[in-house]
Amino acid sequence: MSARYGMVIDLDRCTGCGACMVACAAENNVPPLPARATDRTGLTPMLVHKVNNGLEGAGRREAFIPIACMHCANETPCVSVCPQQAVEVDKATGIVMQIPQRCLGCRYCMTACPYHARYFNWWDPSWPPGMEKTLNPGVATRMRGVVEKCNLCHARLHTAMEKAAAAGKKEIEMTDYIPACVEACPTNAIQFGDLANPDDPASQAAHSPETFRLLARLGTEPKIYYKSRQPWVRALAERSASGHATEGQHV
Amino acid sequence: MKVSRRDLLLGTAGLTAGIFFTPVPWKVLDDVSIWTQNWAWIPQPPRGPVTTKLAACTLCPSGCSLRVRMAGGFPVGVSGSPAHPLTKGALCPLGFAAHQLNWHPARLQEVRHQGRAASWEEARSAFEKACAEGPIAIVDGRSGRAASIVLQSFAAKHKASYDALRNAEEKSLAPYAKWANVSVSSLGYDLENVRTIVSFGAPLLDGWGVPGRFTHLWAERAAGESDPQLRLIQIEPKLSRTASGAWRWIPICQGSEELLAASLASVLIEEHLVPAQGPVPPASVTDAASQTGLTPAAIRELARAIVDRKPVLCISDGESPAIAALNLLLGAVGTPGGILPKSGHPLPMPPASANDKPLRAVLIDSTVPWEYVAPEGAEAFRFAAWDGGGSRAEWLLPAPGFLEELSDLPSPPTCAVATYAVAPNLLSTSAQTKTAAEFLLQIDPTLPAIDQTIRARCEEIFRARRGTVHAAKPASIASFESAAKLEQALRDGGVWLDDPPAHSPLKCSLREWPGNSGNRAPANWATTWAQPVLPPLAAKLYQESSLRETPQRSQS
Amino acid sequence: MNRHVLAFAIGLVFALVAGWVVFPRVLYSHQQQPVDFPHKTHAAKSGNADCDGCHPFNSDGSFAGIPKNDTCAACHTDKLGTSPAEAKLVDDYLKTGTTTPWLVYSRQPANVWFSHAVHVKRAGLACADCHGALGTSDEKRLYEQDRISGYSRDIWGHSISRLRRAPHDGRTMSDCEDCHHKRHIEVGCFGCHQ
Amino acid sequence: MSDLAIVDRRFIARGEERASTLKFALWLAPWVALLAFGLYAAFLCLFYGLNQTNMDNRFAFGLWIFADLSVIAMGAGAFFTGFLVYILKQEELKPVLNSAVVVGLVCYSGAVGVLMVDVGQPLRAWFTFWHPNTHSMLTEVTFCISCYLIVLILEYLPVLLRNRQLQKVPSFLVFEHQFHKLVPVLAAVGAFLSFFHQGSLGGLYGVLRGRPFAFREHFAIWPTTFFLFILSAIAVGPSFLLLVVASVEGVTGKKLVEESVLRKLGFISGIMLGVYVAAKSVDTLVWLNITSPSVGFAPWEYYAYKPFGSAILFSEIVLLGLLPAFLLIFPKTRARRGWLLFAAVLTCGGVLLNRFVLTVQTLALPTLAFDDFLKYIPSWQEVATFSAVVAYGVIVYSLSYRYLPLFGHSKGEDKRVSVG
Repeated sequence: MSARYGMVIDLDRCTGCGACMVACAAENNVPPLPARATDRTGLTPMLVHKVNNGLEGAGRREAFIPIACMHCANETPCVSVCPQQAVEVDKATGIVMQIPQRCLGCRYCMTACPYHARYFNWWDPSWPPGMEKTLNPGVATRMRGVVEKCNLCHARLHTAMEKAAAAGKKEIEMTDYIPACVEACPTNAIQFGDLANPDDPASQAAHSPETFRLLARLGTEPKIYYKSRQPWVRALAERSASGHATEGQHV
Repeated sequence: MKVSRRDLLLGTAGLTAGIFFTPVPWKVLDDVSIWTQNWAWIPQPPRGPVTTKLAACTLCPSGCSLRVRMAGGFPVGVSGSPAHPLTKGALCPLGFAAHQLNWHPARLQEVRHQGRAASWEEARSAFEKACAEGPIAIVDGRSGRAASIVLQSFAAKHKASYDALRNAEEKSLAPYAKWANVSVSSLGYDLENVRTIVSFGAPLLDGWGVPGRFTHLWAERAAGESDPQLRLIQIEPKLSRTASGAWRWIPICQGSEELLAASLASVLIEEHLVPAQGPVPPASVTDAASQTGLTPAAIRELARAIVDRKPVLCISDGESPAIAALNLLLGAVGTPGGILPKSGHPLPMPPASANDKPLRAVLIDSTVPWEYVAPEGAEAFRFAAWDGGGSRAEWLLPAPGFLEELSDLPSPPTCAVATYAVAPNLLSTSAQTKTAAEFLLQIDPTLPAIDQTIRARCEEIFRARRGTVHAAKPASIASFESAAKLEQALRDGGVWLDDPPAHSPLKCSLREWPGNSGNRAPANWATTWAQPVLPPLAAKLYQESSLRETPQRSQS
Repeated sequence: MNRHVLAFAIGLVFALVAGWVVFPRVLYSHQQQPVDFPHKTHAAKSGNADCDGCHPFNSDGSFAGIPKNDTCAACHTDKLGTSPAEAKLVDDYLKTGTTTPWLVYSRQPANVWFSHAVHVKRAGLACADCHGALGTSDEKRLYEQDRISGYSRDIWGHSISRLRRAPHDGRTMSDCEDCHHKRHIEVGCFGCHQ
Repeated sequence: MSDLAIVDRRFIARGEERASTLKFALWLAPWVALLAFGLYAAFLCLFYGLNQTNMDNRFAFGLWIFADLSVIAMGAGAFFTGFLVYILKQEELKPVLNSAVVVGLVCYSGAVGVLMVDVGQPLRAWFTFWHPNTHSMLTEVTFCISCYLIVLILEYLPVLLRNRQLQKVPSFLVFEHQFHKLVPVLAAVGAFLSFFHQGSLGGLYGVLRGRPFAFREHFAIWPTTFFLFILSAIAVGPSFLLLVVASVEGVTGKKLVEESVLRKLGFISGIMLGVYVAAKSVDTLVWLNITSPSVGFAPWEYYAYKPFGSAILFSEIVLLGLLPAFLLIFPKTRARRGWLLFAAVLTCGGVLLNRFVLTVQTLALPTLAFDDFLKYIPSWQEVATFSAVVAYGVIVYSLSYRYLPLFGHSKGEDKRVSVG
């Protein structure tokens, strides 16, 4: 079996509530950071960007673009650059994964990622006293000085695999493997599934003509697909580069 | 023989050469790296099996069902329970990290009197003294709970006044309640059958009402469609999240909503778009135009758009009689797809008794938001699990935290069908914490205890033989053989949902068009939560991303 | 000249001795189990010779691991014999309700995901294939802990050079890899890391 | 004369006259202070983590990587001069060879030092040798630089052993004489290694297909930046060496080498720079017109953000490329010491600018349609750590100059057999 897990995100359905970001952080034991941390030094494996159509007045519209690791399938930029094989595309699942215990923190992969979906642990993780009791058993905490990113809630895949093995099955039930952000979305804007399986609804949605991918022309074949019926959102997301269409919020 | 300097030199050379042929450098190098992978000062998650329990969230009146993953006796993950008939598994962003709240640095650990540590005994005697001297008031942020019954009946017995605060959603229903002379909590919006919603600044897509209820409808019937089944018209000065997701966004000048409502009404009557009934609004389109910043043509166009697809429903942000009057005119009151009275058993709701004499003391339940300011000169007994920055209160009394209190959840505001659920206490409370109800029960043991009330209500529902309990799979009340079984089902996380209302029409009589009320309250979690009490991971939304503007209140 | 060789040789020998003999003794700290537990005796007396009598799988497929107190209490409601070990177990742990702080020889760090279900139920390995004769001997083993890495010595294996190791000795990543290669099983990093 | 001064004298080669001990101490003092300060900053970064810096998730590389790239380029003089002298038999460059070695040693060891502070988990850095990813340019860099550092140390050894006191040890003398036979081999090995890691350093950016500003066409497995970095490195190496020698002459007020040697360095530098600029121009044109547009990035957008306007491209290629190349090649200007030094300075500036653009501008530019052009100002810890490398360089060089025969053979040399 060789799955290719991916997502289709309906940007029209995203209200920018942020539930996916919080659920992701809780599932993956992402620590709350010191007060000095900003949107540039934060740890947000799932990050929702707020964008607008650049107009003022009644014509102005805003939209929200959730961005996690795109799990690029071709020439995966972060994999080839890592000097010590801390990044790898998993053969069985197509998940691009980061092994913090192997990582030496050179951050070369971060410069290589066009989606800025990789995050560096600038601080040692710490929780208010007692809160470590609420950490998710499936996921090891990271240490300072290493890179981390979305791994499609791999811990949940482990649980599903164990369940399947215990039941004597080789394949997992897709209902047992749903990433935290997908589960959390209050409008079901995120479809998750095995893009290699033609019967999978997510795969059908992904390969339908109205989907598009960010920076597709770089040729890295990302496995996170987007769709939107609003022309300006498509135009913005599909256009490769230009800083003009955004609010100066990231600085 | 004498060891020369050169011998030592060569000896050291031999030593250095030799050491590389032993495990020492290699094993140490390896172990040191392993050490960096398991630094002792970095906490690691607990080991051991993970069990899943159903519970309910008590952070707000919505009472969402939770699936709580537990390990080592502590919650390690929270997600919504798809079984819940209203939320369908949705939660607000706070919910997903709520299991960490009990360890929040702002958690109240001990009784505090004027900022100094005190004991429950002192608090109790101080309160009894205040009761004796009187008059006192008891403030409840979420009426209708079993705990509220305790507060109410205590107030009744000890000649105290009982004030039930209302959130913005409930306030928006207040006018109909007044005109029809029913209780606010017995009214709700029949969103499922609406085809056009005119929102006057209500944050429908941003924390309004029950999480997931409207957003699901919107996502299924409206999102991104150029001609949606469900038309959402957002009338709001600024481009809010709701405005962005709306079918039409009508930006108008701050505070001119009610005038616009009036002028819309006059257009509707003038152009015979609705059967003329009730009082005629005084507003003229032209001066409405001047004040709202819209053109007269735009207002007329809007009026036509509103009635293009019926049923239509107007929703105000907070209490607004003018907008309620517009609903009356549109026939959206007491009809499907409008404002409906809950069938089933609206819980008794005494009117907030106004007290003219200056208050001696006021007891504030932990459900009261931190924005509430105790009356001048009254000794405040403030129950709270977390210190939201309101150290103004004389007494800070530590209340149970998340999942630490057995409570029940009557129908959430804006819900048109009665529901009932029980929030079990999955975590044992520390000896230091008490709910306001427990506190009063100790003073007066004759009050109805929480679990008694819960049992009584379950029996009531059981006797009425209406509705369904939504758990793993839904079960009609008829299928339960005893009230005790029903209670157990609810304690295990089931949610009782009444059958759809048999339309008991809502009689609202209105003599003249109401004037501007002006008052309007922001209502979504992003602005009403005092920031120090956000779950640390939810605070990331503000701190580590530019997704949300920090709430104005966070300065306090 | 040969005097120089001698000086060099002395240094060399000194290094070798220190590295091969002294170092391993210094590197590991030695700890006793809280209670001596003779597996063989228990297997015989309790009547369930199979491991999963006391080390079962949970309903969700996860492995229960070291038994909790209630498993012991099932038989040791009160002292059955006269052994001081049992007395300690009953008085200090079962009666007081404090979980017995067993030292786990093959404990892996938090970043490792090892599924017993996958290895036992799917791959059909026997417990002894990895744990050796642990379950069938009454030997009271010391628990040795690496002072630097904090790992149990069983992870690295008892031969400090890792050459000429006993069959079940060693549970490092390369040991896992070797076994997987032998069986032509390909798992990526996240097959075993979490 | 104080005892210290006496000891100090003993180590200075006979017949060489050097500044008084006091004067030398005064010269070193500020550099030592700077070094100590820098080491303190480095300690902060190692102990508290990289939150001490102003780098962030978007600016994952900062001042340090820029410094490393530049310093290593400057150090290229070492391998290239060795290459010229021993392989191409350019004997007249021999006088500056030793100081080339010292410069190289300083630059490379300094760069490695900073790198160890820059990575988040230095104690795990050795994994690169144990689990190398052969596809990564960084692996190539790591291997080559560490090997070449060893080569440099070996090359430095004979120079070190020429110290007056060390020469008293006969076995050292023997060793040094034997070792000399090995030096050409080392030079060859060094040249080989350097070609690769200088190139790979450029490759670091050329392979970033996610960063169309840096991504370049590939020849075989290498992007063009690989070759451009080699060219620019060997172009700037001699210029930097020239500046070092000139400034030493300035500081000591002595004529250390023939003017012809400096001119020769300048000329070589000029030629290589010319080649580099030509190649760079072609590369830039291809990139602007083919590579970048093909992935949907209109090149003008790169230069739409101030202060990184197209002026930066112009100065990189013309002002700091073509111009110095001309000044160095054209005999009349080369003959004038003033012009020679000025041109050398421009050359160094050009390569520095090139490294800056690749490191900083690449990261500052947005890739997604909705993210922004970013600013980054290094924290004092970063600046201090970097300046420690400079201080370290000056100190090592000064000591080497004082106690070792860096320039030509000291008069004391022929007597040395009778000594000791």
